[in-house]
Amino acid sequence: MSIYIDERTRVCVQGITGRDGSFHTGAMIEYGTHVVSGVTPGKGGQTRGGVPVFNTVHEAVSETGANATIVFVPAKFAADAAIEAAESGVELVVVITEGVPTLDAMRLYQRTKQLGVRLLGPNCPGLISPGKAKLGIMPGAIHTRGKVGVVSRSGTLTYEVVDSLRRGGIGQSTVIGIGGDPIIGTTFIDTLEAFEKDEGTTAVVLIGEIGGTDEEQAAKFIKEHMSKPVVGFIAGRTAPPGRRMGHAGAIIAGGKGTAEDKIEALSDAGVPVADRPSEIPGLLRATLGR
Amino acid sequence: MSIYIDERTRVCVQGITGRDGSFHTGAMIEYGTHVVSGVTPGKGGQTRGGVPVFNTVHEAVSETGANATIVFVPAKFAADAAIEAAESGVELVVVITEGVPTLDAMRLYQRTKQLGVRLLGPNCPGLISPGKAKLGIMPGAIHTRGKVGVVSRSGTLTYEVVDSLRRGGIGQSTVIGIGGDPIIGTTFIDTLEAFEKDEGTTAVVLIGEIGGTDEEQAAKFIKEHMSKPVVGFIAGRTAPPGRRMGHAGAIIAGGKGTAEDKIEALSDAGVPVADRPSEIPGLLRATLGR
Amino acid sequence: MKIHEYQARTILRGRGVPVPRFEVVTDPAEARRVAEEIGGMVVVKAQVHVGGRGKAGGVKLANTPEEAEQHARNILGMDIKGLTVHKVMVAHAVDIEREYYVGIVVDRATKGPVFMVSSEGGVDIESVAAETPEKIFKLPIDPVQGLTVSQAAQLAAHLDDRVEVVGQVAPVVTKLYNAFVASDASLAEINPLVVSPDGKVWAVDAKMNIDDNALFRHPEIAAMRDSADESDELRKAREMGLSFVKLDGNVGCVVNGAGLAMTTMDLIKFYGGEPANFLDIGGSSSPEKVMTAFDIITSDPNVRVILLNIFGGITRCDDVAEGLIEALEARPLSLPLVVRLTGTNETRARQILAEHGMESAQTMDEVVEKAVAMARGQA
Amino acid sequence: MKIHEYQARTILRGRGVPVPRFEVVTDPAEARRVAEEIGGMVVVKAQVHVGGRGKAGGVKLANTPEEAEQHARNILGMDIKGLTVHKVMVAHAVDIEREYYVGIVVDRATKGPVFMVSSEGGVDIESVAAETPEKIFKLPIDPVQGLTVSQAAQLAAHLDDRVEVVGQVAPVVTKLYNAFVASDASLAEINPLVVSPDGKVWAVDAKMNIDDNALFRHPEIAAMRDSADESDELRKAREMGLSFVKLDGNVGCVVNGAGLAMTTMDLIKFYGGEPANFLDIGGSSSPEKVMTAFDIITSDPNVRVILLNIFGGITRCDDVAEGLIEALEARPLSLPLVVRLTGTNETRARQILAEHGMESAQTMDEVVEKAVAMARGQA
Repeated sequence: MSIYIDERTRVCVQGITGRDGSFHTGAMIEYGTHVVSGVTPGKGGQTRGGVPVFNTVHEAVSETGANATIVFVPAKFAADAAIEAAESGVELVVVITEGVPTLDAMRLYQRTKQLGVRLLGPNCPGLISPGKAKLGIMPGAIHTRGKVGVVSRSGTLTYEVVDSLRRGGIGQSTVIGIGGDPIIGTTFIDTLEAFEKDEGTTAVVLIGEIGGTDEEQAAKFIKEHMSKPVVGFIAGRTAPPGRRMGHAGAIIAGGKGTAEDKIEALSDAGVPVADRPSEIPGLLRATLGR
Repeated sequence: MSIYIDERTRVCVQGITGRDGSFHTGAMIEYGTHVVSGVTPGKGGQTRGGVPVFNTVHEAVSETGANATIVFVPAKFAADAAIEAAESGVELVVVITEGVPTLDAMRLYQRTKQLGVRLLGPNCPGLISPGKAKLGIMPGAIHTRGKVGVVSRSGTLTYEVVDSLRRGGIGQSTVIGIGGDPIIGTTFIDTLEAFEKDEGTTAVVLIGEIGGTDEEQAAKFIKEHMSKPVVGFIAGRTAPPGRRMGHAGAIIAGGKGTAEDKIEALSDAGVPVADRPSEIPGLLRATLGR
Repeated sequence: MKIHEYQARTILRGRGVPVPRFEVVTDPAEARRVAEEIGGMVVVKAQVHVGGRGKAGGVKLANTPEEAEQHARNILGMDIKGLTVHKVMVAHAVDIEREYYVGIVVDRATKGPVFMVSSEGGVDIESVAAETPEKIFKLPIDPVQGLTVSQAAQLAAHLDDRVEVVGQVAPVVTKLYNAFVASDASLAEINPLVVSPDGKVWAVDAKMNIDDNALFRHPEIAAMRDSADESDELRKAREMGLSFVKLDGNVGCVVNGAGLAMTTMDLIKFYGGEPANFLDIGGSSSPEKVMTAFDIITSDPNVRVILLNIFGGITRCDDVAEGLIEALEARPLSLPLVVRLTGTNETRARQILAEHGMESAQTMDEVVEKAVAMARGQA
Repeated sequence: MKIHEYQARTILRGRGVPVPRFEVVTDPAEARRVAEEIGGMVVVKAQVHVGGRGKAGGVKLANTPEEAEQHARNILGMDIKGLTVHKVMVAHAVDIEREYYVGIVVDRATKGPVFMVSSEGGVDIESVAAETPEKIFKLPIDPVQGLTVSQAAQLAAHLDDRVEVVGQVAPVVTKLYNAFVASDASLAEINPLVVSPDGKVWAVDAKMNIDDNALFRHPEIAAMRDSADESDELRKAREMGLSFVKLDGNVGCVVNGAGLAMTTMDLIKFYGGEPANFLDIGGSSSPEKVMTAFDIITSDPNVRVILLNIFGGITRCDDVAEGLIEALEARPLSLPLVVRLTGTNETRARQILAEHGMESAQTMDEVVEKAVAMARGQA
């Protein structure tokens, strides 16, 4: 089992004819993902690796029964493309595109919320249910099928943790990168709720970073609603206030969003927080051994 | 072990920014292939999924140490692109492009022969050493690591045979599609010779079809030089003379190239020829059981 | 692509090969006018893309312009092996002393062009090759270097021992080679190359096939395509990118990939049936291609069942199944259909088909047996 | 992107917000001319992208044009927190009766803009938020609907209870919101919003940060970038697409990915060292980016060792290793380097490094411990 995506997910790739879209379509299909269609306005009727391309998401959905889209459309048009997808009847919209203007992201978020469509991102690496489907840009080969859910605001840091889980013999149910922008669709709480309900997940790794209060809210949710063990990690303990650490969202502003606050909140919620990524597999084993 | 390509093969993708090039670069990388560079004249300095793009193969080879290229360049320019590759110092040039003019293919063949560079194709599905590298367009997932070499003039027929081998628990060392054009670089004899020498290959499946006398020559080679068992299959027993069966090379012309001739030649060489693809795993087991 | 005799003649004449005077006409009165202009004996030849025109009555000698007109009237509109004659060529009929064969083909073994010459010209060269192969002299040409002067002389000397004839034939083979290369031909032949009693050399019949893959650089040749000589089915198939060959059986087949398509035909025969066609929809498989393939096959009144055999590689079987069901719901088939989808996601594909009252066989053997039985009316 | 106070004032004035008269000048004589034109008391303010200008002596009141010239002379060329002052703003100094704070920021929790107003204006709003949060009134705005008339009235009424003042403040907050949206700002604030003794409302100081991702649709704002306020290192980093933050330690680090880069810094601290910087070269890793990163780091005299930590995902470790070796051979480093490559093909990467006398640590812990020891001079 897994959350949000599995072997039944039917994927439409928006921006399939672009440089990233085409490349990652190839990689997703090779991984075994069910890519049924693509969209690039003006290029309808073409194919990419046997995948039919349509001019609109509506066509792609009605012709190929796609129930999820992944958006590689350039930042200028990404939010409109994702809104088009949300309005076409898909259940999940994953926006990989980096650099989406914040006001666009707000509009996009409000629209998906109104329609009850799950939005992941923007500016995220996507998600993977190992052995089933990959809607993202992560290297598939480091992932292994298993029962630990991973949710993260980061990209390569997640790969590092997943890689160390693999070496430690711990497989994953779903690994999900929620993205590093200030306005994102799916949050820690959403995924924790889904992992809690998922029969195929027995424990969760939560990888947070400085900025915002998402981890604090996650801690509250864990305390109140979660029965499954969660292990945490927070990046940015040494980050100075007021300086943006790469991600637009990774900034300690107004005295809020420090690593200390987050670690304290998680510890209060009974979540052991690793000091270093290398401690995560051990903490997980200890937690699962309870 | 395997022939021609393995985990040390460093691949340059020619035409990496095109529709097929970009897509299959993604798929090859996801499969685990070592794609180190790409070439599209005029697009040097860009990247595709982290792969640096160069204007010339010479640059790609000297900057990234590529020792093999795979060509997705459109038919009009494919032969010149492949000749450029052969002159740049790579050891293997795989031409996927379909529809290369015959006179161009002749020029290309002569040049690679002169330079001692291995040419596969044109108009071929490429080759795969399961679990190591894929330089081609075949679906990686149907292949499994093992000790049977497969060489074929066909595409989907090869997938079908490979799929049935997998179901029968027979893995492959290397699966190679030599292509269906009249003028091709690597022939049955070349691959048989390589499989004979390869320590990781214990038996070979040869999938031929009507047209030409390559299978007859292969039979002669097997009779004289091969110690490893070979199992054959010939498509086109019912093809009428003088009509081209899809592939430009699949035509019985001047009373030559019939399936009967080929089957007889192979049988004479001690190669059991399956009447149907479904018999191949069984014949292979019987042969390996000797 | 095949081109007509008169088109091949035009190409060779343009390169300086001595070709007897000719014109192509589409009505009998024109044939008379041309015969008058040429003067003397003429030959009237049907221009259709098919062999055996002579036996079918499509080639006639005429002593007078009136006779030429009469022959043209008979030949125009004639049906030769299913093709209607729309054009005839009227050409000066050269007196024949000797007939030779000179031709060039692409040779797979030497991976270059190979010249073939024979002093047994004017007859079917394939029969000569089969019965008296020693009468054909073959000379492989290095495609990079091209035909050398001494090779041209060697070929000419092989045909005739008279210095003045060799002196005429050598330039002809050189020009033929140049035309072969310059036109991206896959075959170029003059049969017969005639020596007339006055010792002159003439290219009396010419044939050229052009490499389809190279037509992009020969728009003037591409424009020679005679769509009147292409059946509706072939045109439809070509336009959709399908590879189609009509056969005489009653089991229609639609397959992705040429090798798998031939294998499917072979299995039909293996199980006692007869394939109605070869049809390759290409490596991937779109519903449009499948539907066009069905259209082509159902237009053949012999067909009693259609067999769809698809290996899902990059394109997944379940997607093919869904496309198929949608297409069939939009446009139901007039013939029974048996399906076999194998490869990526075939289990799910079978499930989808089952939900719509269809089934997919597990193996190729199974589906072919079934199709053959249905064609016989046993299923 | 940060813009200067005078630029934010220009944007707000353009939208009809009452802004005291001002001009920006680059030499003292100009400052005097502007002060004469404005008349009365003026304020001379350094225009640099840094907080705490007042404390640093960069903001001065002038009673006369001569005084304004003198202040401008002192302030121009002044160094404030490492930045040289190249421009000063000369503005009419409004008499102050009350000072309010009004601002809009992007709120992650409500995923929309949130208005913040406080009657404690003119001071650092973050201190107010930390010490007396109850003095800040927050109002989330629906980004689709926008700010409503009643919300504007509610915000204004929160600040002042005088009808005539509320009647002036409500349009100001509306115009501020419109400017926020129309400029794709991530922050827009007026601090203080002043009520003068005659009951008039003035935006005395203004600050706007613009969403970098939206600059493409605001070329007029993009043109406001003041490259004089950007250090060489930051410019280099920005141009190469690197994300760089200078810190005070001595262990330089080059990492791919922001989260992994922060984690690397954290580990340096964990092992008793001090990171010299945050530096993210992006998800993939080209040799050019790595070399530019090395250049930036080696220009910091505090740095004693460079730590390279790369996770090879789609980009393979062995390729990174080779690119690194080639780059280092072309341009050797002046500082010791410790490397850790992990992920796809790391074994081969270690082998390649070993062949060139380099090594890659197995784990992040190992490489960080080593770097910290080297920075301390113990290795």
